[in-house]
Order: sequence, then C-alpha cells, then structure tokens
Amino acid sequence: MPAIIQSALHPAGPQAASISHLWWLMFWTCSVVYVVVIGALLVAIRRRRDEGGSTDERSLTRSVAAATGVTVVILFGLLFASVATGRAVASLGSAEGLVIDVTGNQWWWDVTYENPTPSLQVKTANELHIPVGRQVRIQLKSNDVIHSFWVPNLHGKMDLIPGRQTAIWLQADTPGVYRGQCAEYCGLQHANMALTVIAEASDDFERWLVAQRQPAPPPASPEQQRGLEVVERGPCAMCHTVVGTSAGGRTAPDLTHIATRSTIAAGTAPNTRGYLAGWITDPQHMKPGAKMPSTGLSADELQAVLAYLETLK
Amino acid sequence: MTEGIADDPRLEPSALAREARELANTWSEPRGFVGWFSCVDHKTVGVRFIVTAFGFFILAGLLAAAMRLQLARPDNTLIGPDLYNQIFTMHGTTMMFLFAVPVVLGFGIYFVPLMIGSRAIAFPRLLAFAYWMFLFSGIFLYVMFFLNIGPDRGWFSYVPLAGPEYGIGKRADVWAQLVSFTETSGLAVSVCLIVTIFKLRAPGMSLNRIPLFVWAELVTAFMVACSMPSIMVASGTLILDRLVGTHFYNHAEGGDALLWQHLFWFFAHPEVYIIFLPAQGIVSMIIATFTGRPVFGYIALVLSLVATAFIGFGVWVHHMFTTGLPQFGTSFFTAASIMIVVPSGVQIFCWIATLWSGRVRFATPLLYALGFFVVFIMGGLTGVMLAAVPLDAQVHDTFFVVAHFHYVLIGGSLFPLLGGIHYWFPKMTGRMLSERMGKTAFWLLLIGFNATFFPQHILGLMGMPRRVYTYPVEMQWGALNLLSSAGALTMFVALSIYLANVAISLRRGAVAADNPWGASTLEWATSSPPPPYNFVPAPTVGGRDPLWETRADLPVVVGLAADTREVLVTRLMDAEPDHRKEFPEPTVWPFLTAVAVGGLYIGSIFTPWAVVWGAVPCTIALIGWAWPRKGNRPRSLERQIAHRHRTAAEHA
Amino acid sequence: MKPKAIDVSQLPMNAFGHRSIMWWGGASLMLMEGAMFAMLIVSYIYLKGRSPEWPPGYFAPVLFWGTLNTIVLAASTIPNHFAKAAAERLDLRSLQMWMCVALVFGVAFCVIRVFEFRSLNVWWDSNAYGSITWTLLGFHTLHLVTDVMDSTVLTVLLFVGPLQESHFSDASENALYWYFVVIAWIPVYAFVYLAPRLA
Amino acid sequence: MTRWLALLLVAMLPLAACERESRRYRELPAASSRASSTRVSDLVPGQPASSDLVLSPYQENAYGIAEGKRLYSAFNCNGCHAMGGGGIGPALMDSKWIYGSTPDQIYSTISQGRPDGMPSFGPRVPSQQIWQLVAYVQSLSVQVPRDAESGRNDDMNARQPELRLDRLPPRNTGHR
Repeated sequence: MPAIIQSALHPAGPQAASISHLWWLMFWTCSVVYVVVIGALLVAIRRRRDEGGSTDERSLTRSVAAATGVTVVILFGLLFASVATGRAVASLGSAEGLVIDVTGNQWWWDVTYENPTPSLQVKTANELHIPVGRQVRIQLKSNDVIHSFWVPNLHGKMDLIPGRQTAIWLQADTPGVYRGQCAEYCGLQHANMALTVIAEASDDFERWLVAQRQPAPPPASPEQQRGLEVVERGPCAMCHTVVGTSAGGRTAPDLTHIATRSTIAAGTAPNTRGYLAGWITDPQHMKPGAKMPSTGLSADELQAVLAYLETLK
Repeated sequence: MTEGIADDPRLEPSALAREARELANTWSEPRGFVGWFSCVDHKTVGVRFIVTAFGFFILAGLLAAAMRLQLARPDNTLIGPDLYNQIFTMHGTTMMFLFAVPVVLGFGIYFVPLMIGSRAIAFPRLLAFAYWMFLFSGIFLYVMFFLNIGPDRGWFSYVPLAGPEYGIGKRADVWAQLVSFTETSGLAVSVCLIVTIFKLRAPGMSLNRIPLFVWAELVTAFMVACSMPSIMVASGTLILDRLVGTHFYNHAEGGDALLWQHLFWFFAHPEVYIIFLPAQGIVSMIIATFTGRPVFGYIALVLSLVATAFIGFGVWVHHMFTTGLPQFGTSFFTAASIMIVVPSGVQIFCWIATLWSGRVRFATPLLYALGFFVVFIMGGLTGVMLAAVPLDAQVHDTFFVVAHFHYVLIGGSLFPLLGGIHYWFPKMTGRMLSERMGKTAFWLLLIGFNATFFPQHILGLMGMPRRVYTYPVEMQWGALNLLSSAGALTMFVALSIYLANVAISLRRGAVAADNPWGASTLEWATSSPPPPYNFVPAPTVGGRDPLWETRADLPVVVGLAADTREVLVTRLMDAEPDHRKEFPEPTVWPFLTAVAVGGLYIGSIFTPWAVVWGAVPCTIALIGWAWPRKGNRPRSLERQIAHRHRTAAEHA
Repeated sequence: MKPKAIDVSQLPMNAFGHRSIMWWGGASLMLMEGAMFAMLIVSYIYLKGRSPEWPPGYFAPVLFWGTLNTIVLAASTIPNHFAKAAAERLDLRSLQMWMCVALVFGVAFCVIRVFEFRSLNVWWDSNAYGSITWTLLGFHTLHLVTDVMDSTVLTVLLFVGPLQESHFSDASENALYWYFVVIAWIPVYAFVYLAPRLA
Repeated sequence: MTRWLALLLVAMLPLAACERESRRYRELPAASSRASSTRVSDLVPGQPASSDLVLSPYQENAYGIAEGKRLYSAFNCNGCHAMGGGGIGPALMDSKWIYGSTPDQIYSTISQGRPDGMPSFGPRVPSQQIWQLVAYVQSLSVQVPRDAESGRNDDMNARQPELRLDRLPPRNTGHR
C-alpha cells in the first residue's frame, strides 16, 4: 500500500492542486490572524495598569474601527481567492474528455464506461481506471439514497442524488492508485463504501479497456466448470452478472472481470482467495447489513466457485 | 419619566417589610405534589430548563464518549454500524434540540425578567407548558432509544435515507416528532421572551439601556420565531411522506430530495446563531463585571447582534455546496457566509478593547470568557475556510467539519455557559462555587477540548469522512484518533470536576452576598436567591449600568397591589409606565395540556387518526387552561369603565 | 435621602392594541404562523418549478366552493370588526351579539371547507402537487378550526363565565387573529386555486 | 386480574418494538439452509391449510419486510404479480389464495414453485431471503402488524397507493 492513499493534502491532479493552493493560502492567512488576535488579547489582560489604566475611549474606537477595516479587507481578499479558484476549477474539462457513469448503490459503486455502440460499453464496480493527463467526466446518479463521490487526491466531492444528474471533471497527472470513499451518510455501511481510482499511462488504459470488453473466458478445468454451474444455477445469478454466461442479475456488482480488481465488497477487503471465501460464506460478518446474503454454499460448491471466479480476468 | 413624590409613607422600612411579607405570600408557589406540576415562577421554571438541559447534555456526552471509544482504534468491532448510527444521531439531536437551545433559552427565562426589573415573565402559564413539552420530548426520545427505536438517520435526517422507503421502522418518525415537540417548546418560550422584553421593562429602561444579554436573548427569540417554522414544515412533511404516502420528497412523483435540505438548513443554520448569540450576551456581562467598566461599544455590539441575525438567514446554502447547485448562486452564499464574520469580529474587538482599558480580575467566569476567545476564534476562521466552495468540496462531511463546529459550538456556547453558571450560581442558589475546583476544571477542559478536536482537522484533510463507524488500519488515521479519544477522556474528567463543584457548593459553598462580583445589572439588586416577587420596591432605571450609578435620586415604583399578582406594563420604546396587568395564578393545566399534546404527537407516529382523537383531550385541556378561576372584582370593572368614560370626556 | 416614588396605583388594569401584552403575544404568534405559511408557499413554488407541467396530470381544482368561501370569509370581517369595536368600548351586550354572528360565519366557513377538499380533483398521495395542495389547504383549515373553537370558548365565557375585564382585550385580540386567518387565506386561495390555472 | 393483563400488555409493548426494529443481517437458525426442507402443503382444493406451525421469522420485523420488498422487485416478482395486484400470476393483495396463505405455504410456493408458471426459487434464493419475501407477501395482505409494514416506495405510484387499499385477510380457495 502506498503511504498516501486518500488525502486532500497530496493533490495528484489540476483540480485538487488548485484547491490545495487555496487551502494553504487560507491556512496561512488564518494562522496569522489568529496569532495577532490572541496576541492582542494577551497584551490586553497582561498589560500593567499602573498608568491608571484609563485609556481614552477615542483611541479605542479608532483601533477597533481599524481592526474591523483590516478584517473586511482580508475577508474580501479571501472571498476573491475562493471565487477565482472556483471558476478555475470549473473551467477545467474538455470536449474530448473520457466519460464515465458512476451510479451509487447501498453500498457499492456501479461503473460504466460510456460508448455509442453498446457492445463496446464496459461495466465494472468499485474501481475506476483512468488515463493519466486526460480530463475525465464522471457522471453521477444514484439508485437509492444520496451518496457522495470523493477522491480527495484528485478533486473535491460531488453528491449523487436520486432523481438528479450531477457530474464532476477529474484529471490525474501522476500515475498511481488513489482511494476514494462515499462522503454522504448513506446508511448502515456508509463506512465501507470505498472505491479505487487507478491512473495509468493511456496505452495501459486502452489495453485494460479492451480486456474489460471481453466476455468471461470459458472454464478450463472441470472444477471451474462446476463453479460456473453453481454461479449460473445457484444464488449468485439472482443478483450478479457474468457476461458470456446466463448469470444476468442487475442488482449487484458485475463479476465479469472480478479477478482483475484489487478489492471486494467496495474496498472492505483485499481481493484474495481467502477473503473472497470468507465474503461468500458469511458476508454479514465482514460487512454487517450489506445486501449480499449468506449463500449457504456447501464446501465443495464454494471451492468450485472460487476456482471459477479466479479465472475471470 | 413621571415625576415622583419624595418621602412617600409607603417607603418607610416598616411599610416595605409589610409589603414584602404580603407579596411573598401572593407570589409564592403552591407546595406539594400537585403544586410541583403547577409552578409558573420564571425562576423555578428557568432553573428546571437549565438543569434538565444539562441532564441531557450529560447523556449526549456519554454517547460521544462511546463513539470516541469505538473510533479509538482502526477496525474496531466494539459497536456495530446499526448502534453507532443511532448513537451519533442521538448525540447530535440531543445536543442541538435538547441541550443547546433549551439551555440558552433557560438562562433567558431566569435572568431576563430580573435584568429588566420585572416581577414576572409574560405568559407564565405558556412558559410552564413550554417546559413540560421540553421535558417530555427528552424522555420520549430516550425511552425510544432504549427500545431500539432511536433515530438513526443523523440529526439532519436527509431524505430519501429518512424517507418511507429507506427509513425502515419508526425511527425516523421518532426524530420528526421529537422535533415537533422541541420546536413547540422553543416557539412558546420565544413568545414569552419577546413580550417580556418589549413590555415589562422597569420604568426608564429605554431600548438603548437594555443589558446586552437581554438584547442577545431578544434577537435570539426573534430568530427562533422566524427559523423554527421552517423545520416544523420540514418535519411535518416528512411525517406525511412516511405515514400517509405524500410525495414531497419522492423525485418520481414531482418531489425533490433537495427541498428537504433547503427547508432543514434554513432552520439549522440560524439554529447555530440561536445557540451562540445568548452566549455572546453572557460574555459581555462577564467581561463588563470583571473589568469593572461598561462594555466598550454598546451600540456596535447591539448592531452586530442584529446584523448576525439577519445575515444568519442568508447563508444556509453553504451546507449544500456539494449538491451541484449553479455556481453563481453558490458564490453569493460564499460572500454571505464570509461576511457574517464581520459582526462577530466587531464584537471580539470591542471585548478586547474592554479588557484593554479595564481593570481585569481573573475569576473563573472571566477565564471561561477568555477560553471562549481562544477556542471560538479558531472555529470562526475554519468557518471562513468552509465558506469557500472549492475548499468546502474537499472538507465537507469530513472530520474537518466536525472539528470546526465543535470549536464554534463548544467554544462559542458551552464555554460561556459554564462561565455563566460560575457567574450566576451565587444569584441562583445563594452560594458561591469553589474557585479552585472551577479553575482546575477550566484548564483541564481547555486542554482536553483541544486534544480532542484539533487532530480532527487533520483527519478530515487526510480524507476521513464523518459518520463512519469504523475505518481500515491502512488508512493511517489510528494515531490521531487515539489522541482525540484521549482528549475526550480528559474532557470527561474536567466536566466531572465541574459537576462535583456544583454538587458540593450547593451544600457547603460560601454564602453569597446580593452582589458578590460587584456587577452592574439589576439582577444583582435583589437578594440571592431572589424572592418569588423579585423586587420590592420595584426599581426604575436611569442608565445602562444601574448598580454602578448613584441610585439615591432614582425613584422607585409604588402602588402595585400586593394582594394580587399585579405586574407593571410599560411602553415599548421609552418604558414609561402604561398600565398594570394582573398575572395568572399557578395552575396544573399547562402540564395537562402538555400531556395531551404529547399524546397526540406520539400517537401520530403510528396512525394519522391520532391527530383526530388526540385533538379532543387537547381541546379540553386548553379550555381548562383558559377558564378563569375567579372573576376579579366587578368594582374594578366599573372603575375601569368609569375611567374610560372620564378619559373620553376629557378628550371631548 | 430616601428615594422618590412613582405611584402607579392609578394606572388602568387593562389596555388594548399594542399597549397590551396580549396584543404582542398575538403578534408574535402571527409572525410564526405567517412564517409557516410562507414556508409552505415557498415549497409550493419550488415544487412547481421542478415540474414541467402544472398541475401534473390532474385537472385544476373546481373554483366554485373555494370562491364561495372567499366571499364568506370577506363578509365575516364585518361582524368581526363590530365585535372588536364593542370589545374596546367595553360594551358587553353588543360584544356578545357580534361574537355570535362572527361564530356563525366561522362555522359556515368550516362546513364549506369540506366541499373544498372534495373538489380538489387530486389526492394528497397522487403526486407532489396533490401533497402540497392538500397540506396548504389543510394547514389553513387547522387555523380556522382552532380559531373557531377559541372564539366559541370565549363567547360562552362572556355569557356564563366569571367575567374579567381582561376578557375584553382577549376578545379584541381574538378578532385580530381572525383578521390574520382571513388575510392568510388570500395567498392560500391564490396558490391552491389560481396557480394551477395560470400555469 | 384485568389490571395484571393490562400490565403484562404494557410490559410486552417494548418487546414488540425491539422485535420490529431489530436489524437481523444473519440468517436465523430456523432458516439456515438453502435446500428447503419445508413440506409441500397438500393441495386439496377448498380445504384450509392443515398446519401453520412454522411461523414466519420476519413477519413482525420491519427490516425483514423492507428487505423482502426490495427483493420482490430485485427478483422481478412484479413481472408476473405486479405490485401485488396480479397480472400473469395471481394477485397477492386480494383475499383469494390458491395454495394457502400460511407462512410455510407461502414459503414452499416460492421455494418449490407451483404448476402453471410459478418457478421454483429454492435452489437459487437463500432461505433467509425467501423468508423475507414471505414476510413482504404477508404484508401485502395485512398479515403483519401495521407499524412494521414498509411505506411507499420512492418511485411512480402505479395505482391506488397501498396505504389506502382496504385489503382483506386471505382465505384459501383451490381455484382461480
């Protein structure tokens, strides 16, 4: 795991960068103001009163008026800075940007890479791949309650509101893995609704995109075959889709390429065979309240399913 | 001012003593079980408000401790998500609706009539009703919590999460009805305060001589009156959506989730100022007293109170910067939210000027006032940051915001309130609080507070969102969270010491004089604790600081009947005596009315018909309330009519 | 030297209008109720703005009953005015009479209100338009009913109850509150009946 | 005597509340396995179901009923039964029930399927979810406490909203 995975203080793109400039401006200004005011307060209470302590009111009035004036000036400066930054951030974004639809669900992210020809669309979940140095337009919708899309290293947050369509422009300048997480309270598992953004060189990205367009590979070994049968005839298919098989459920993450993802259950656990086994047998232990039920698979059914899922690259 | 006659026989010490005895027995509260429920004295009710509110403060504090315990280390499994959600909702709801607002209003209820030299508060029965509603609301909420029906949708109950489809069970309804309860109470109190301050001031206390605390309470009462209707509408429509299937918040049928946020924040942002304007009033009182000089810039302070109130209604959208509203609109609200700092700044400068030019006495109340500066100013500055749309987009709904509003609310409201208790405890109980324990508690609280909440700024910037019941270890938030939890522990210890101080001093505290701090306002002119009739003879006022001016040439009021609860009503602007009003006796009806209304509210969680058959007992109770015990002497009525004819004749 | 004394024993025991605390109580109450009406109307405008057509998918309410009620309400201000005047003259007889007349109007209004609800052409749970319309009308009805009850109690009191001179100012405040209910009706009528037609 | 009963009732209210509000994520031991072992109810027309010993684990639990409602549309039950109003499949809101209306009968209807169209979901849906569906289906025909029922959905209200329908408690009939 890289040291910085989710922080507004380590911008990796133009949007986050200009916001962090504003942050540091505000931080230093406010620190100075704070020190000055508290300093004045300390002097006021500590100064020795032997000269009678009777300061004439007029000079007080003057200093209070002056202080107020300075305050107003500083505030106008900050106001200007904030509005300017706002415009700068809003002006980023370009016509030939990449468009990604992200739909919020309790408690996972449904990701679709738009394409005019439906067969070229790519569906995945809880993980975005974006090309470095290219503006990306994230279009946000929600299927249930209000969520908020937030990848602090790339940009501020934007809410996903049922019945509304919002959008946000991102760009990553340095390749890397940036973690994001739902920032609007959305119920039981608000805490475990994370997503990963993988920024990579654009040819890597294209390669990934092409790979994601492929249907699931056919099972190679009899065990994988058995796993596929369980997936299709068993409980999985009621909610999950595996393109190229008869599993076509729409209410849970698309599993066609699950083996390529780094986490399961929206960032709750790393995507390893062990965790996956635990998740399938008893999801409610790992993520209480998640919509995935305990499937009651028998031990060999479970092994077969795991074997099959590992082939979904 | 109407010229007084010198050496009136009614001012002979013996006569005054006699009058005092008679007044005492006229204004005394009934004893016994029923009497306890029928009390209408603003001092008793005020104390009840304050004590009850602090009771809920303790409960909410314990909930906060539970949360800090859960977050102390990553991947903690001490508290599950369901309970955790209930806990943070209960904490927020309790602190906002059951502690902060009632306690500041409670101080107003107790001290406003004393500070303006009145015998009573206007509409004492309404006040009693307000208290019972408040008490029932809290009991109701916590009973529900222990029955596992505690609200779990956040104190803001955003739809659709709190709506009929996703707000499962009755928890969200409990929240909505709790709001109805407390708002009813708050609105009733604000009526009492507004009318008292407008019409019951001592002769001579013209508008420009009202103590700053009273001004703060007046502005607050108006803010309550203008903002709480908004949340009444919000919670009402939420209940309707959940109970009878209306579509206010259903986007598929023309409703809109953002309508809720507008209605809620149009109340909830002014709420913040409702909570902290009275606290600023307390700071003004304390600073004036412990610098031995009138607060510098009275007019400026009053104007900035009013300005804060006005701007406070124009900033609510800064809670919705991440909902994708058009940019132009947001920058307007940015401007408003940044400019609201100016009045607060003016106040702070005026106070510093006061300290600069006065002779400072470092008693515990002043320490709390200074703590207010240290903490609140930082909260204000982070507030400026949050007003900036781009920055808000990063830190909104993170622990940065949690830190910010705890600096504002604890710094801006709790510190002054604790100071205010130290300041007024002698007046309320007749005993002094221990300075030593007071100072220990203060310093512990200051340290603990900063240890708890300062790290949360950093956590927010490091990407930790609010309202998460756990966080993975690899996020590296563990250390700061642990520090924060340790700070919470320190705060717990500090507040326990404070509480112990109160408990001990109640019995063994040094007996307090009438005016132990040498303060300037009228509440210190009467005995500690004040008698049920507050003053005899009723005072008049010649300036802003009555007790610091030579009172010898100030006339006093005589001629108010001592055998009935007569109160002098004065004119709005110049407070010239206008007429006498006979105030109602204590009665149990407000209590019964509160029971009936409470029944209606609770019933309507389960069935809309509760509104229909619940209305019957309410009506009965209100009739019982309105029905006069005794017709007052027809003679006086004739006198009255005769008087009118006489005046009419004079005019002709 | 002993302080001088201001003797207030000759001041009246009762006052009308903005001199009395009852008036200020009533005024604060109206401020709050007014704010609530305002909030509901703002919500109405907001929802109207969100919807492409208005009223969405339903016929606008039938004008007849609502308009009739408006007339009744306007007429009711006459007895209300005389009742207020009588109260401030401390003239018990005519106060009693005019209170009764005003009550008749109030009751008539409540009865017609039932037909109003039935002529709205939409249910509260049909869509957001229906919800806000029913709520707006319902909220005004709530004020109506409470004020009618209030007046009833006061009238009965004036006939049988132990009399206090404060009852006269109560009666005058009650009349004032009725004016508030009447004035509040104007925007409610405009939005419930006219807004769906203008759109 | 009656007083004691009243007290007992009052004492039970909280328990009812707790049961209504509890969020049960895990499966109940009563409903643990996927391959259902519930017996098929005998299909003698006109005769009331012989036994209703199995009680529905979620029928007083708001969370379970709400989950059932979610699954009802997630598994596309509306496809045939519409919003309980019927269509290809029989209505679930009216009072006529073909294969019995006791929880265990509803359970086996879902899990084993029925002739003429009702597929068997037993192998595909974990029994916990079947029981949640059972609870929701019961709520469609007012067999659950009112205060545990779920409210309207945040979507188009197709016809007369559930809240205003006077739904009759079901009786079993052998034929449509």
